[in-house]
Amino acid sequence: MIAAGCDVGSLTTKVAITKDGAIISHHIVETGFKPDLAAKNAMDGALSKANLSIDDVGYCVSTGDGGKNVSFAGKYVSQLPCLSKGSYFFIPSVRTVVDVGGNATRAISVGKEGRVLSYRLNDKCAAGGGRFFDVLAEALELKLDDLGLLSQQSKSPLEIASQCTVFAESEVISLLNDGKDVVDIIAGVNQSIASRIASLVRNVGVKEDVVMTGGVAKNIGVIKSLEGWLGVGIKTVPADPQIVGAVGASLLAEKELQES
Amino acid sequence: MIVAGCDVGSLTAEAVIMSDGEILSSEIIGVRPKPEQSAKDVMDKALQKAHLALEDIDYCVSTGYGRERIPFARDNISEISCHGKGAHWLIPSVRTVIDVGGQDCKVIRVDANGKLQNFIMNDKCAAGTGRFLEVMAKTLEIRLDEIGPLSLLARNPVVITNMCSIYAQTEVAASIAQGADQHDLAAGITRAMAERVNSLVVRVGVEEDVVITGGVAKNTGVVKSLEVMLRVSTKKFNVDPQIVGALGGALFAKEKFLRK
Amino acid sequence: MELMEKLVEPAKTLSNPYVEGWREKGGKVIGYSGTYTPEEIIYAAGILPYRIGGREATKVTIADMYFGQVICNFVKCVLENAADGRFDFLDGAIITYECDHMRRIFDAWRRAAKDGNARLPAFFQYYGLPHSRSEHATKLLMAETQRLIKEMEKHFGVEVTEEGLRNAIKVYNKTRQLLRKLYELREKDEVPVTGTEALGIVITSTVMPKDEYNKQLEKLLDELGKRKGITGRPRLMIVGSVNDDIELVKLMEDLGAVVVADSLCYGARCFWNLVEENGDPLQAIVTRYWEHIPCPRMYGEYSRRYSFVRDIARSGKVDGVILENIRFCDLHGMDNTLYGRDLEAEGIPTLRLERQYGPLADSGRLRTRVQAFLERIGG
Amino acid sequence: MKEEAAQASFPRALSTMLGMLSGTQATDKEVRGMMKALPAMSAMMETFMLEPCIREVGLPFLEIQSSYLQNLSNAHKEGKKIAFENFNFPPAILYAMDVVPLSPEVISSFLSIGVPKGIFRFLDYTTGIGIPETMCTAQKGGVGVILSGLIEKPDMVLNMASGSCDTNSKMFDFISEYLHIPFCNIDAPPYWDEGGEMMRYYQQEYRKLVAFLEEQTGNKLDEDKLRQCCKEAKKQDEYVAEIYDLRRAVPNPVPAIFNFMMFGTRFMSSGTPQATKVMETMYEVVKERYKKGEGVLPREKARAGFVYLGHFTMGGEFWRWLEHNGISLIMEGLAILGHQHYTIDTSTVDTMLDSLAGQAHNMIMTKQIRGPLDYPGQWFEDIATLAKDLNLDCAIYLGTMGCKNTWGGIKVLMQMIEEELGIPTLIIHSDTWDDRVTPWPTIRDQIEEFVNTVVVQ
Repeated sequence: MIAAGCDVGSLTTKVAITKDGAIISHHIVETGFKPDLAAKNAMDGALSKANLSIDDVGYCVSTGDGGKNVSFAGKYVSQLPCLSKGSYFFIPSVRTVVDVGGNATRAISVGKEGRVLSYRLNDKCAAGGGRFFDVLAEALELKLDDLGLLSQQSKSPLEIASQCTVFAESEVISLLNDGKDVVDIIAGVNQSIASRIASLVRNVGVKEDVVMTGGVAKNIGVIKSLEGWLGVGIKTVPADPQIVGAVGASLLAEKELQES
Repeated sequence: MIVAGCDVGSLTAEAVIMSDGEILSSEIIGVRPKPEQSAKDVMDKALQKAHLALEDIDYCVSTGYGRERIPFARDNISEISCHGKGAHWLIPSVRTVIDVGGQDCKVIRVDANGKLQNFIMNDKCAAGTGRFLEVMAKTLEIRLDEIGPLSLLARNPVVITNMCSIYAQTEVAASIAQGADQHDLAAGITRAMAERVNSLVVRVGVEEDVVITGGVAKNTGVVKSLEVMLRVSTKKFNVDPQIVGALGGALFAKEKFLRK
Repeated sequence: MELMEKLVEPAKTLSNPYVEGWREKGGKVIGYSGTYTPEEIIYAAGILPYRIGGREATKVTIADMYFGQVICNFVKCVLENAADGRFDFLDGAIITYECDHMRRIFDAWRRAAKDGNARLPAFFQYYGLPHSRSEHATKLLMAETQRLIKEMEKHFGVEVTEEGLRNAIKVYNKTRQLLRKLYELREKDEVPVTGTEALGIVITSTVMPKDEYNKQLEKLLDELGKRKGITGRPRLMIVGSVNDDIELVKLMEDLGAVVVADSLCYGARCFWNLVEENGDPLQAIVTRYWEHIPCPRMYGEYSRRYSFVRDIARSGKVDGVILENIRFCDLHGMDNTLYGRDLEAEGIPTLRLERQYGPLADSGRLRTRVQAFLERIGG
Repeated sequence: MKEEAAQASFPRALSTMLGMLSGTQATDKEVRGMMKALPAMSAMMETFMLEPCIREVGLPFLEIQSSYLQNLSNAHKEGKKIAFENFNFPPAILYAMDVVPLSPEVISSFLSIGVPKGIFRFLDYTTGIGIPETMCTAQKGGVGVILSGLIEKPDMVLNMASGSCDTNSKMFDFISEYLHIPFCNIDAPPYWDEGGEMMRYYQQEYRKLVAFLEEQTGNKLDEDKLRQCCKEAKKQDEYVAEIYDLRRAVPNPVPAIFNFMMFGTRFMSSGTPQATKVMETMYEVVKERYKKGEGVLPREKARAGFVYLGHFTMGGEFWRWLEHNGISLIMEGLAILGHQHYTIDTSTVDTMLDSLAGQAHNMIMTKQIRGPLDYPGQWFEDIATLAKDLNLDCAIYLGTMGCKNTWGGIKVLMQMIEEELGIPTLIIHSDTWDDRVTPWPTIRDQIEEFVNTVVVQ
């Protein structure tokens, strides 16, 4: 029984293909401005990796901001169940999922078999979302993935006080102008983001194991300071943290197949 | 007597050199990592053009957010006063100056002598600043200066509701996904931009004549929709609207030089 | 001036040597939230009244758990300080219903404690206030204050006597008179004290034992009498939201201004009015707090607030008034709109400064606006 | 400007429409026809007239709105005074004293629902005169309409519930200073009680109001008129209570939009026969639906409690969408929070004034958000009572970004609701009158996600 999950996010689109509860392939592409096209490309990528054709896929569930009009999906499911199912698949002991996407940050409290018990969404303002890091990386002319490791070099992280993503950028620029150390700036940003995320996780209740998903989960700096804020260890999945939602969607698709 | 003004903003730096009430030369460059560097580079270019050396300058006033860090400036004056001063010198009938910079938007009221009377500046978030247009241009994958012309060909402009630049970007991306026409998007963006600027303008009130300075003054689309909203037609400069701040600096430099 | 330092330094932190000394002697401390809490009744109970503030907080992680995005950052910082244990020295706290932001600390702090995110002082009270003056309002307030006293007596096993109240009134009126003297010095053409110092001195008055404070302030005032004053700088007045961060005033003075007057609740509004020393002391105290130069939380009182601002502006010979309000502070935001209209009409230039409270965020932006304002009122 | 024209012609278009519809039992076809003929009214008609069961109530309801606007435009011609007053105050006493009520929140709400782009322009207008953007949109919209001259300027300001919300009260304080018109502050005490000290306090305040009105209008309080208003108000309360009882049924027979019409009627015209007619018709319709077992379509999958507001933009999409997506709007805070902790006693002038004071003292917001969340009669207690009584299975917060009081307490309140009532909760960051904060489609998706993920399992 082969199923697929397609997660169309505001920045990247991911497809995961599973067979009888095991991942056989996945693929990630930039979403760009044609979600349906991105979905198709991601699917084709995943299929070719698994030497399959679309007809082999029994059922596909789509999810994510742009997931509502994916032509080849049997149905759309919101990110919450997909993320919790996916995290549960990788780490059955999960009780709390923290997902930091492009614009939205979600803290999910997970129950039996990866069911969603309750959840919290970030306050209305882009600051604190993953987008913050794009802006930052751009301002510092660095690769997104370097932010985490670099921040670990910092001895004295700086305070980033601005509450607007764009202003935060100008704050970063003026800090640079003041000759401040880049790693301290990055560490400062990681901390301020982590502290925003921490409020959200605390709101939903910090129950271990806490699993972090989404692109920002690659940022060791954020994870470390989030662990600091929450006083618990944070696990990441033994795979690209971006595909968790897609994997969850695919597992839900398998469920659909069983039930049909 | 030779005086100079040097305006170091968040995106560009400008220098203007004057003698006996005449502009000898002016220059615009994109900012360097450090304001000192930007100032030096742009001033050197301006001096070159005027066949002068830094020693020939009797007095230099710096402005812009880097104003406090310009070694060769004898004095610094806020860009708010400078834009008022410069605009009034170019067009004496000016009473209201709208300056839309990289991350700031200022509305400046001056009296018949070009003296600053009142002003307002965006303080909370970056909606209504050049940054907004930048983000949008990137989203549309076009050059900043293309937005204006494109917008003029729109049939039914897309409505952009969200105030936050970052969220507005997602909104625009969504309508691109729904296959919205590029002209209509551009028009939607310029209108949204104008609305944001307008919400500042109304707070200090408009008195004619009105001018727009800064890079956005070159954006025909924004200017047009702003004119509609304010129910006035704005006056145009016979020089690049981006040098107005530096020009104001030079004019202040002259006054200060004469005073001592 | 090391005397000056003694009275300014405590304003930069939450706890301070005086509080610590008081506690080492086994003294109790009760925190209170603002200028409507009658300090005298706490003092009369032999307990140190301590005004809780937001300084020192550099993030609002816990506060964001309990408050929405549109809540005043000062209030968030207060809660964050509680969460970070910076108020652990408090034996009690009284949350006075000054505004919708501050009053919700009473809900949020208790909740944070329940969730193990903050320590709740063993004595934790809500002090409810009406919003407009009337006979029955004063009655209600009298009853509410008596309730508060009873709770305090019960919890701390103390007694608030009429004598104690009379003495408290004397001590507090003394402080108020001394601070009035300080503010008179600021009106001189040669200003012997900067606005930054003055704010520090006022803040300190809210966080140290008054008897000791009065002694020191008296000495300082003598010294200031001899100090060479500042001249030739634009004279500013600050009006608006709560501010216990002397950096904000320093930022203005670093740009070449001197701040010589204010209508702030860490400022003139907290000490201007005296308590009537004759008659029933409790009644006198309640009346003073209820009738003092009103915070914008009082409705139908604009003319009283405005005439105070205008008179202070005139006697301070100010060149301009800065109307600041912390973002989301509608009470001051709305008054500032009217002040702007009315002061400008009287030829007094004003600057609206809506700002984010806390470690001065984008101070560059603040500096630009203040500098431009100074350019407007200057040459 | 297009919107401008639409807004200006709004009152006229409304009365034209009613003129054409009144008396007749308009058919779907007629309404559709009219929506084409009167585009300015299409949103209003779609919201209040299109569905047959709503239409019956919609007609008298819109008539109330029409006369509300008519009264305002005729007031000064007829030598009557206009009072700028709070929505969360039953205007019965004003009608009894021939004073014309003008509530900015009422104006904001109808423009939001009825006019494309709602009140955006007016919100910006108020920002223009220096009112902070962080003020509440509910008032800013109406204030913008008044100050820009589309509606007669008020002659006095009645701030009837200082203590329920600073932002709200401050706008009233401000307007009286800004327009230099007399101000009367009727203070809601810091705590709530039933017939105790606090109630007495408010009743004393209420006397201040009567004195103030007599002074401002030169009219004496007319006992018979007052009694008439009280009798009507009493009947209205009885119908509200009857309808409340029917909400217990599964499916809940009360159409979502009725919540809005219920408090809209109360805010605009409590104490008038017109209002009684609306409540009566509403009750009849609900009773019929109850007998037939009618509820939301296709089936009641969630019994939602909106602990504060609904969403008033996009031509009433909010209520229609809930109605057709199986989400039963059991409570919309404004409609039924704070049941009657008072009785209307019409025997003497004093008992009547005390009764009306009691009613005002128990209005939504005035009652439950004046004090700490967990104090007697406050927000949590009211929600808890309703949640158990009407068996809610989820609680959702929609508010305005201006609402500091609820934003200060909502996160804690929702925590209490989840823990102590075991009901899932959702807090949405949006503004009921301003889609520019969060567009309706986003809000809708968040509600849908919430209901499908944690409510229906």
